[in-house]
Formats: sequence, structure tokens, C-alpha cells
Amino acid sequence: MRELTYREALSEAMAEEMERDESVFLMGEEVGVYNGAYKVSRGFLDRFGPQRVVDTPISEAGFAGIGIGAAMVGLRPIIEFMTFNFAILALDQILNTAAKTYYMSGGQIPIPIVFRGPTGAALQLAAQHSQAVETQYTHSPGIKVVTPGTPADAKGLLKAAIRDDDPVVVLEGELLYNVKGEVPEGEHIVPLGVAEVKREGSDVSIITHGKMVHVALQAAARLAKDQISAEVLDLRSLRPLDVDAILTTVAKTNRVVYLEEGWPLAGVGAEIVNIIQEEAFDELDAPVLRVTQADVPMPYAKNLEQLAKPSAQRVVDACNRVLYR
Amino acid sequence: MRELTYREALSEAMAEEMERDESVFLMGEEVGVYNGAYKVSRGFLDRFGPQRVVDTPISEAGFAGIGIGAAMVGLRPIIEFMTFNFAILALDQILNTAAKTYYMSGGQIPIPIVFRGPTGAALQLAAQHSQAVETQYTHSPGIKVVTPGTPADAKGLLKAAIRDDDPVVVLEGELLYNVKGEVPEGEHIVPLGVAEVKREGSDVSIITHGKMVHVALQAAARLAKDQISAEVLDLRSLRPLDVDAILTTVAKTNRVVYLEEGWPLAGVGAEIVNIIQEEAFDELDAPVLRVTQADVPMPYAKNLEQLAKPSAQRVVDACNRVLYR
Amino acid sequence: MAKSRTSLRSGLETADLPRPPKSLGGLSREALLDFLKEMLLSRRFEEAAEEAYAIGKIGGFCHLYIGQEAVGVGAIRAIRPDDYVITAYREHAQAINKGISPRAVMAELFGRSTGCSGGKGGSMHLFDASVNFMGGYAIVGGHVPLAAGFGWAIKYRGEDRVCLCFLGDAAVNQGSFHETLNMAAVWKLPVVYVVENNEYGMGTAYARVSTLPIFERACSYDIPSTAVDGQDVVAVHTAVREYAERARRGEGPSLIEARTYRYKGHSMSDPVHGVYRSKEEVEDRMSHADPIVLLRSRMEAVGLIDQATMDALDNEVRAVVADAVKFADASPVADPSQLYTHVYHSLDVHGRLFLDRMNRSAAKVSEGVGRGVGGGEARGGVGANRKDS
Amino acid sequence: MAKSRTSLRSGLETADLPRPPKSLGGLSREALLDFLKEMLLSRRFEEAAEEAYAIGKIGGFCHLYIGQEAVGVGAIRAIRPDDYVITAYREHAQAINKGISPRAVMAELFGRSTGCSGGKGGSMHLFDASVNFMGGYAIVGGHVPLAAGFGWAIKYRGEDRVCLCFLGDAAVNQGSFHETLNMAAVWKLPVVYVVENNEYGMGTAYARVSTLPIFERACSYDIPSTAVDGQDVVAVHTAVREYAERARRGEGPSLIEARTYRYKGHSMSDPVHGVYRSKEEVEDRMSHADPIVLLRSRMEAVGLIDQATMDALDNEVRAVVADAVKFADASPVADPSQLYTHVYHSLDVHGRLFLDRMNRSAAKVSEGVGRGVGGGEARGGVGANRKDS
Ligand SMILES: Cc1ncc(C[n+]2csc(CCOP(=O)(O)OP(=O)(O)O)c2C)c(N)n1
Ligand SMILES: Cc1ncc(C[n+]2csc(CCOP(=O)(O)OP(=O)(O)O)c2C)c(N)n1
Ligand SMILES: [Mg+2]
Ligand SMILES: [Mg+2]
Repeated sequence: MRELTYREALSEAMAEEMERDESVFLMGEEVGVYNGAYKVSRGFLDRFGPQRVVDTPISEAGFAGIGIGAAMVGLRPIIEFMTFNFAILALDQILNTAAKTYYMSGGQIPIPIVFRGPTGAALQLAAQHSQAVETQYTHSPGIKVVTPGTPADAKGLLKAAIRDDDPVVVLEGELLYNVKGEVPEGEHIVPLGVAEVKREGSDVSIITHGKMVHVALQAAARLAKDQISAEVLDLRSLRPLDVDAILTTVAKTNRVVYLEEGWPLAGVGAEIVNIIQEEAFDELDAPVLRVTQADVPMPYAKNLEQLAKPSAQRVVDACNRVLYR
Repeated sequence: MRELTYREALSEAMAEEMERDESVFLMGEEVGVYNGAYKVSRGFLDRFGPQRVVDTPISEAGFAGIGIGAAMVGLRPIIEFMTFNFAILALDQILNTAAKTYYMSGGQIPIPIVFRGPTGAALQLAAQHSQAVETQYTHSPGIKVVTPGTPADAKGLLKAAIRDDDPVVVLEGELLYNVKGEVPEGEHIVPLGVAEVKREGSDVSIITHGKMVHVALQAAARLAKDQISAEVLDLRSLRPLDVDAILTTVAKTNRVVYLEEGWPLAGVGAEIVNIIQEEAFDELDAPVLRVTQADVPMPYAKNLEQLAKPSAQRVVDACNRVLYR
Repeated sequence: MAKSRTSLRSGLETADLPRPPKSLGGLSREALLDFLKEMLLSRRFEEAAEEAYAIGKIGGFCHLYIGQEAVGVGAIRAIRPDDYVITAYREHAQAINKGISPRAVMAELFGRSTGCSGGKGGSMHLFDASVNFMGGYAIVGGHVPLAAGFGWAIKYRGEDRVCLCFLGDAAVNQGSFHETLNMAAVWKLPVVYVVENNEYGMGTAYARVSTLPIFERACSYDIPSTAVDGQDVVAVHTAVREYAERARRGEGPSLIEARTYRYKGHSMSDPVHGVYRSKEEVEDRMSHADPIVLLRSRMEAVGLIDQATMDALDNEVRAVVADAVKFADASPVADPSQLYTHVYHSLDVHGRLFLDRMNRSAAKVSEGVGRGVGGGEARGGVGANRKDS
Repeated sequence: MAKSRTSLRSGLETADLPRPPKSLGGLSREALLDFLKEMLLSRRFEEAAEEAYAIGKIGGFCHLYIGQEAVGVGAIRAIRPDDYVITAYREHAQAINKGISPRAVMAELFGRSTGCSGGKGGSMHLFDASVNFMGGYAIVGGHVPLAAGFGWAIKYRGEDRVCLCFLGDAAVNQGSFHETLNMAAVWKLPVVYVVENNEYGMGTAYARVSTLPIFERACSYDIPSTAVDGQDVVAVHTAVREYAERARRGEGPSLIEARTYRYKGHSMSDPVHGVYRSKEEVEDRMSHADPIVLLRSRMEAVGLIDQATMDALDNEVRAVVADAVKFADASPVADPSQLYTHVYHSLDVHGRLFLDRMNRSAAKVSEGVGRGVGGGEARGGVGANRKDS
């Protein structure tokens, strides 16, 4: 199969959907002339013109709201946040308008909009530029949230998100844009709400999402050297959530580590733990452990940042712990 | 002991601290001339003057940021949000500036500020005015979060919050302002991070926080009629969190229901479940169950709203379930 | 560059209420009678809502429009049915002015399934997309960018519609106002912003939180703005028509400050007068600047209306309002099954969309509720790809 | 009311760069030499940072100030040491201008414990409260209200200090700018806002996202504003001094648009020229409007400086910068124990402040880390009421 970078996969997804449907357009900071801060929309301005590839001022709340308004009357905007650190300025629009208006209007006004951009830390960007925002969005009914970890999922989930009639938050990884992977030719759609086993295993399950899939796979490879067979389940969607897949892997291994990039308290991992203990209480041979960012704002210094971030080693340690080794 | 309303208790706490320390002032919408949207600052403008009781325009991000700036250079602002539904507009300031600057500055600039106002639903205020925001704040290191459920705790926690040198979010209950309760005379401070058993019991623990304390107590009373002895643990602080108190009640009853006003997914309850399963895995005789708001935006219609909210009956049902009755 | 702004504000340099122009705007008797009737309908509707609130038929917050009728009527009568209207939470009358039936509005206030938002929105969230009334929002300033979004879609599609956006005097201090007006100006979006300056945002007098008259706020974006007497339905109508046509011609957004007054408290729990405004002030406004009285007396002065016609109009609207109340009261409350509908539009077969135990129990007991909800149930194919939850 | 604004913008109606005034502002030779030296120091420091970045000694984002030195130096030299400065992320030079040692700034960029933020802040978050440099922030527009907060505290305490707030041309489009300027105007806060209009916010030319020159944005709030040649250190200095004195007299906030140019890319990953600006444009600006060259040649013209003095200055600042690099490089990296410090200032004996397992393990193995952290440990009384984490 052909290989694409994560960036190319996202780009291809958007371009295909823009070709397919005139009501799809892209709006955000630097998406046009600059080709996107992370070059996901390279060439789009030339290809689709300034009406469909729209550079905005730095006004996150404003352009998110403009996108939502456009979606309310039938367009299908893709709103790019340069990073989701800045989307916090638009959170009112996303959570109070996009997520609630369909309900408040008694089902009259669906809001087919995509908010996309990177979440989480890159390298040494310090506290204000390194936040993983999964919890902020996943907590709220009315929106959907996906977290592609590979190029194939990036393409497939973004296409599904653009075609979906509800607001979908697509959380990408700044450090993933250059990552390569196989992406099927032709129409490739990954439905929202379907997890994927990224590596089969039988001794312990590492459940994770987004960028951390790669850390989980590294950890699984290390564990394999110790004869431990770790299964890696990538949730891919956080809302809708593939609870069946979670319960299936729990039933298989009876031991779970949840790995996520964000802070621990009331993170997505906490919910997964809750679901497992509630619905598979008797299947567990050990408490579920989580590996998360240290519960501190992200420090700048390289060595401190490394300590703060989840690492394959910490996942290995947690797996050993749930295996009582 | 004398009785005060929750409103009077908060008011007394602020007034005492403003008398005690000139650097404490109150800023927010309608706090002055109007005496506060919920009349918590009744009489303050006359008593303390317009410099210390400051009416703002409707500019949540702006005045939150002004408060943070003032705190950075040594004042001790109390920022009132008319309700925390509107604080989402200031979330960037609270989470990116207030919560992170002490860290980013390497410990040079503490930010002694209080953000207070009601969280959660009142009666039929519909989707945009009924959100419980606990998760939004508790998730972030760098801030502290308290949720007083009674007049005594309202006074004691607010005083502790005002004296604390870190940003503290004080989440009140709009429906609690008229609730009466005993409040000790004289200096009364409830330290941040100390839970309280609001009712002793031995069969099942209902852990909760904020306004839901009252619902938990109702449920416990109903259970008592069935000879079930429920303990009600009020966390009072969500960050810092009194993990010892949680583990103590779990060790005592071995069965837990978490009750909260907010949405389930990655709510505070999810974290409490996580802590219990991680640190008291072998103490549990049943999975922890949660009772939360229905996973939907809050509807306006009275009957739908009642269905959406956690109720004593739902808590009773959950307790019966963890007791396998 | 700032010239257009300057030329439009001639004679309105102060924050005082401008004198009502003597004119009837060259409008036909039919048009004027229609304005009068619509204002009367708005007034009587709100009086009925006030009564219903008092006896507990309406809950939550309820913000009445009494005193401001000329703004809603004058503005909405100046645009076409296919133009959009969007506004804040003080919107019962505007919803009716745009074409939602008084029945559907009252039923919504009553929280009934026949309400224009199915009982889910209530007083602050009235919607009827079929008449292009795009809602009722309760985060001050939050709807201002949505209006620009409609304008953006209009331009995107090359239509000649416009969007009319009402907001309060306090909303201009929100960041969203600034961000949106800037983008609307840069992209020349067809939006007319009508700021209803009723002098107070809750208990805060506008002048206490701003240094300049509202219409001057447009200066930062170089868009035309003007202040009009918001009690004069003809003046409002004239200004909105002019700016709407400008927008339709592709010349971009504009801002109108309509100087008006709210006769009632901010919401039902706020007394009419007290700490932030005096009894005298309110009475003075009510007796000298009532929009209905103003239009009626001006029409009377030139013989366009007599007492009998006025009585007939009033009886007619009273009947409409009484019917709306009766309809609302007789309507069924929202069906419990509606709790989990309309959270998502696309319910597909994958994953669990709701995560509360309650919903999962509901899904088990009640057919037709919570489709696509429990992983197990959904996988079975129930409600696969249903497009309406 | 708008008169003050109008009078200040005489001759600056267009967005073109204003002509540099020929004057040296009546400043002493010492003052001018100091400006020149400080600009040189800023330039050389940034060149060194660029080099260090290239070899991986500095990480993350790194935004250079080269080309804009006259703004930082001219403005900061116009206020007192006890006045506050706050700014965004392009702040290395401004931090030095305000009095942080080049050593402490470079060490911070290197992520060392000797850095002015202990290695935790990095390039975008330089702080030194002891010289009233209140930071470096990375959310565009986010620090604008903080500046007003300092102004508020100054007024609250009856001090005669002022706050100088730098922001970029793109930041004026954020809601926080609008909300803050309005409140600053209403409360007459002693803040001078200096917008560094370097023509681009990243790759977006200012004129593409705005309809009016920046200084005109002040019109909505009725505060005085002016545009100055930001390459002319004397012009910047004069304008800031005037407005700062105005603020000190209690007359409130003001806004200065300093028209400048960034010689380097937006950050290290952005090429100097390419899609959004041409090579010619950049070269033209560099050759005709270099702030250092401009001051030097103006001083030369009136015999205030010669080549030897210039060389001496340059050697002096090069030595300072070399020393800073050496110091940074020799400094220890941040101690791992610092990961959990400075999250909270008040660590009391109650509750668990951190909730990750990692920290709890750390608390067990390492004395002095994570005090007051684990419920168990904390209850024991370790670190009771310690006021510095
Ligand atoms: C963001 C936000 N902040 C505060 C409130 C509370 N609130 C509701 S209405 C209102 C006053 C708004 O005044 P204005 O915009 O003048 O409209 P009016 O009520 O006069 O029609 C306030 C402060 C809110 N709903 N949203
Ligand atoms: C809220 C927010 N949105 C977007 C960004 C990404 N970003 C960083 S700098 C920048 C451009 C800012 O330009 P300007 O204010 O003119 O300052 P300059 O970089 O020219 O000094 C952008 C878009 C950000 N940091 N914060
Ligand atoms: Mg008003
Ligand atoms: Mg710039």
C-alpha cells in the first residue's frame, strides 16, 4: 500500500471532501497564503480559491462562531485551530453554541462543522502551548471527538467527520504530521466510534488514543522482549466511544493500562477506568493503572519536559505493575 | 448555634476578609449598585466604596484578566462570575494565566485570587445556563477548587480561599443561596482539602460534593427507612482532594455511589472511581456506581429537566444496586 | 476612510435621545396599521406571559420586551421573509414579529411539546428555522458571530439575503462583538447589527461601562453606524431598510443604535425600579416615549386612525393572545422520550454516544429512545444511519 | 469627545510609514549613546540566540526581535524602573531592556536552572518580578488584560507608577484587546499600550485582516492614540514618555502604534521571506529602515558619534553576549526535583494536591519533592504551611 505522512493524509481528506461537496470550506489562521501553520492545507488556496480557503484574523471565538453560523444554515465548515491551545478562547462557541443548539432548537438546526488542529505537547513549547484538551471536549454531550493516531486514521476519521451532521472535534498531533504510514487508495473512511486493535496481545491491554498510540506500540515492543504479550487498543473516537472494544480487550487480558497525554484528574482515562470497573468489574485481575502527563503545567526545560510526559518506559512499568511483576 | 443562609455566610466571609485585609476587593458584574445578581454582596458598595466593590461591563475574559493582573502584583481580588456558565469566556485567563504563571515564572509570581459564583443548574434555565463546570477546573494543576454545600462550609471555605496564595475557584450553588444552616460565631475557617462526613453510616458510602450533599442526605434518609445505613461523605474540596477520607469510607462500607451534578464523561466522579479502584481495589464489594446529570444538554421543560437531574430516588436505586438488593 | 461613519452620525453626537422625526416615513396606511397591530400584539403577548409566569405556568428566566416593541417591529418589517433574524434572550416578541405563531411561542414558554423548540429551549431559546428565526441565545454576545456566519453563508452562495442581528447595549462590551465586527467589515458581510440600547444591562447603566455612545463603537471597523429613536417605529424601520439594502448590494455590515427603554425589570425577579433606576425615570419614559402611543398619536394627528379602529385592533390581538395561552395550556408536556433526542443529528451504528447509565437503562426499557446509544444495542443495527435522533 | 483622538493622528491618516522626524528629541549624547548601545546589545543577543538555536542549545519556539529594537529600547527607556512592563513571546530583548541580565535570559532560553524563570518558562515566558518585568505570554492577546490589572493595582494603591504593555499588530483583533481597552478607558487606568506593528501576524499582513490603521482602533474607547515610526528610537521614546506622563497624572490609558518591521521569520521555522513577503520587501526595509543605522547616522550627522566609538560599543556588547552564552552553557540543567515545585505557592497539610501516581512515587523516593502531596505523607505534617513549594 502507498505511504503518506499524517499531514498528507489529512490534506487529502480535506481536498477530496472539498472536491466532492461545494459546501465544504476551510477557515482559520494561516490556512491560505501561508499554506497552514503546519502545512496541512498546502496548495489549497490556489486550488480552491479564497472563498473556500479563508485566512482569518487572530479571533478564535469570532471565527469559530462564524463557522458555526455558516453550518447552521447548511454549509459544512472545517475550522482549523492553529493548535487547540488557542481553541480555549472559542470554547464558549463550541460548547455553548455548537454542542447545544441542535438540542435547544428541538432538533431543527443541525450543525455539521469540524473543528480540527493539534492537541497536546510538541517539543519544549512550555505551559501555554502544550495542553492536551481531550477532556474539555469529550465531557460535553452534543459534540463528537476523534483522535487519529496514524495517517490512515487521520484520513478516514477526518472524512467521516466532514460528512457527519454533528459538530466533530478532530484532535491531531503536532508531532505526528511528519509520521508516515500506509493509507489505502481510493475512498477510505473510518466511521466514528470504532476502536482498532493496533497490536494483538494476551497478557495485558494498553488502551490509548491519539499520538500515544506510538508510545503504546513502543512499550508493547519492549514488553515483548520480556515475553509479555501486550495488546494495544486505539480508541480513535472518544465520543462516540467503542465500549464493546474496550470490554472485549479487558475480557481477553484482564489487565489494563490506560495511556494518555493529558493530565490525570478527570481525564479521558478516568472515564475508561470507570467504564471498565462498572461493566467488567469481575474480569479485572488488577486495578487499571493510568499513565498520564505529570500533574503539572508543562515545563520548558528539555529534561523536565521529558519527565513530565508519558513515556514508553512508564507504560512498561505500569504494565509490569498490573501483572504484579 | 446561630443560623445563617448560605448567601449570608458567603457575604460574611467576604466582608470579614475585606475588613481584615485592605488588599482584598470584589469585582464582577452587578456586584455593586445592584448588590450582586444573587445579592451576596448586599450593602458592600456602601460599606466598602466603589474602589473595592467594582461593577464591570459584561467582559468576563477582560475582568478576569484584570483581576489576575492585580493579584500578580499583590492584591487579593475576589472575582465574582454571575454564574460559572459565563466563566467559560474567561477560561483562557483562568487556566492559561492564573493556573500557569506561577509555574512558568519559576515561582516568582504567586496569584492569590478567588473566582466565585454559582455552578450547575437552577430551575428551568435551559442548556446555556445550567452547566456544572467542576471538571473544567479540577482537571488543571495550578488551581484549587472548592464546592461548599452548606452555609458553614460556604463561610469557612471562602475565607480559606481568600487567604490562600493560589488561585481558588469557589463553586457555589444557585439553589443554595437561601438554604439555612448553623454557622459558628467568630473566626470560622475550613481548610482546603478536608472532606467531611455529613452523615455516618456503615452499609454504603455516598460520596458527593456541593449542592448534591442535600440530595445525598435525602437519599440516605430514605435508605434508613429500609434499614440501610448510608454514609454521606462531602468532599468539599476537589483540588486538593482528601483521598484519605475517601479511602476511609470505602474501607468502612466497601460499597460506593458517587453523586454529582455534572455530566458523566470524565467528570469528577470518574476520577474518584479511578482513585478508589486503584488504591482500594480489594476493598470493593461491588463496582462503584455514579449518579450524574443525564448525558444531554439541559432541557427547559420542567418534566424533562427533572428527568435530566440527579435525584434522591436515583441515588437510592444506585445504592440498592451496589448492595445487590 | 472614516468618512462614512462621520457623515452618518450628524446631529447625534450626544447620548441623549434624538427627537422623533415628525414624519410617517411615507409609509402607507396599511403598513402603519400593520406596525401598530404588531406592536400591540407584542405588548399583549408579553403581558400574558407575565401573568402566566406569576402563576407558575412559565419557569426559568423570562425577559419581557415591553417598551421596546418599536425596535423589533420596525426592524423586522424592514427585511424580507427569507432574511435571517438572530437575537438574544429577550426575544418573544421578535420571534412573533418574524413569523413564529404566538401559539408556538407561548407553548414553548410553557415547556410544551408544541412549542417552537419542542419545549427544550424555553423563553431564552426560541427557534423556527422555517421562518428564518435562528434563535434566541443566552450567553451575552455569543450570538453576534453566528449572525456573521449567516452573512458569510449568504455571500458564499451568492444570495441577496441579509441577516438582522439584535443585541443589547451591554453586549457591545464582549470580545465577540469586536472580533465579529472586524471580520464582518473585512469580508463585507451582509449583516445589520441593531443594538437595542435600553440604557441598562441588568442593573448597569450603559454610561457606567463605556466612554462613548454605542454607535461610535463602529468606528474601529470603519463601518457605517447611526443612532435612531428606538421608540419611533418609523425611524427604526427607515434606518434598517437603508442599511439592509446597502448590505444586499454587497456593501457590507452596519450598526444601528436604537435608543429605547425597558418598562419592566430585567427579568421577572428584578423589580421595575429600585436600586439602579428611579420610579420617576421609569414613569417619565412610559408616559412620554411609549412606542405604541407615539405611532398612534402621530397617525391620529393626520387622520389615519380613530378610536374604533384602535379598539378593533386591540381586540383582535387580545383574541390572538388568549388563543395562544389556551393552546399552550392545553398542549401536552414534552414527552419523556424527548430527553435523549436531538443531542445528535447523525446517530450511526457505531460506538456509544451517551455515557450515562440512566440512558442505557432507558434504552432497554423504552423502544424508540436512545437508538444507537448502547454499544450492544446499536451494533445490532437499530436506527442504523438514522438522520434524526 | 473624540477630539483628543483626532488631534493626535494629524498627518497619519494612511497606513504608510510616517517620515522619521529629523530631530534627536533634545536628548543628551549620553542618552543617545545608551539607546544605541542597548539596541546593539538587543541585536547581538538575538544573533547569538539564533546561532544557539541552530545547534540545538535552545528548543521550542523562538521569536527574534531583530529589526524592532527601537521599539523596545525607546519605550522602556521612557519609563521608570518601578514601572511595569508586560509583553508577548517576542520578548528576549525587551526583558534585557527592562533590566534582566543577558546571562539570566540566555540561561532561560537554554532551559537552565539559572534562567530568569528557572528554566520552566523558556523563550516565551521570561520573568523577573524584581525588575518589574512581568512576563512573556504566548496566547495572543492574553496578556492585554493583565496589564490593565497592574494599572488597576497602581490606582488602587494610589501609586504614580505606570504599566507599559507591548502587543503585536495581530493581537488587536482579539476580544481581550477590546474588553480591556474599554475597561481601561472607563477606569482611567495608567497603562500605555504599544502595538508593535511589524506588518505581519505570522504570515498574515495586517491590512488583510483589518479595515483601518491600528491607532484608529482606539477610537471606540475615546482614548488618545498615535502612530509613530517604530524604527526611530527617538520618536518611540518621545511618544511613550508623553503618554506615560499622562498616565502618571491620572489621565488614563493610551495607545501607540509603532510601525516597525521584523527582519527574521516569525519564528525559527519560518523563512525570512517566501509566500507572504518578498525578498525585495525585506531587503528594502533592512537597507532603508534599520533602527540602529538610523540613529547612528543621525548622530554622526551632528558629530555625536564616530567610528571608533561605534566599534567600542559593539565590542562591548559582543563581550556581554558572549559571556551570557558561556554562562548559560555552563549552567546546570534544571534539577529534576523542580518538576513538581511552583505549581502551588501555598502547600498546606491537607488533601492531595497532585493526583498522578508518578508524583506519588516521587514523593516516596525523594525527600524534598512533592511535599504536602500524598494524603498520607502530608497528614504527617511534612511541609506544614510551607509558603514556597
Ligand atoms: C456572558 C454572559 N455574562 C453575563 C450574563 C448575565 N446576563 C444576562 S442578561 C445581562 C444583561 C445584558 O444586558 P443587555 O445586553 O443590555 O440586554 P438587555 O437585557 O438590556 O436586553 C446579563 C449581565 C450572561 N447571560 N452572559
Ligand atoms: C490565541 C492565539 N492564537 C494563535 C496563536 C499562534 N500565533 C502565535 S504568534 C502569532 C502571530 C501574532 O502576530 P503579532 O501579534 O503581530 O505579533 P508578532 O509575532 O508579529 O510579534 C500567532 C497567530 C497564539 N499564540 N495564540
Ligand atoms: Mg440593555
Ligand atoms: Mg506582527
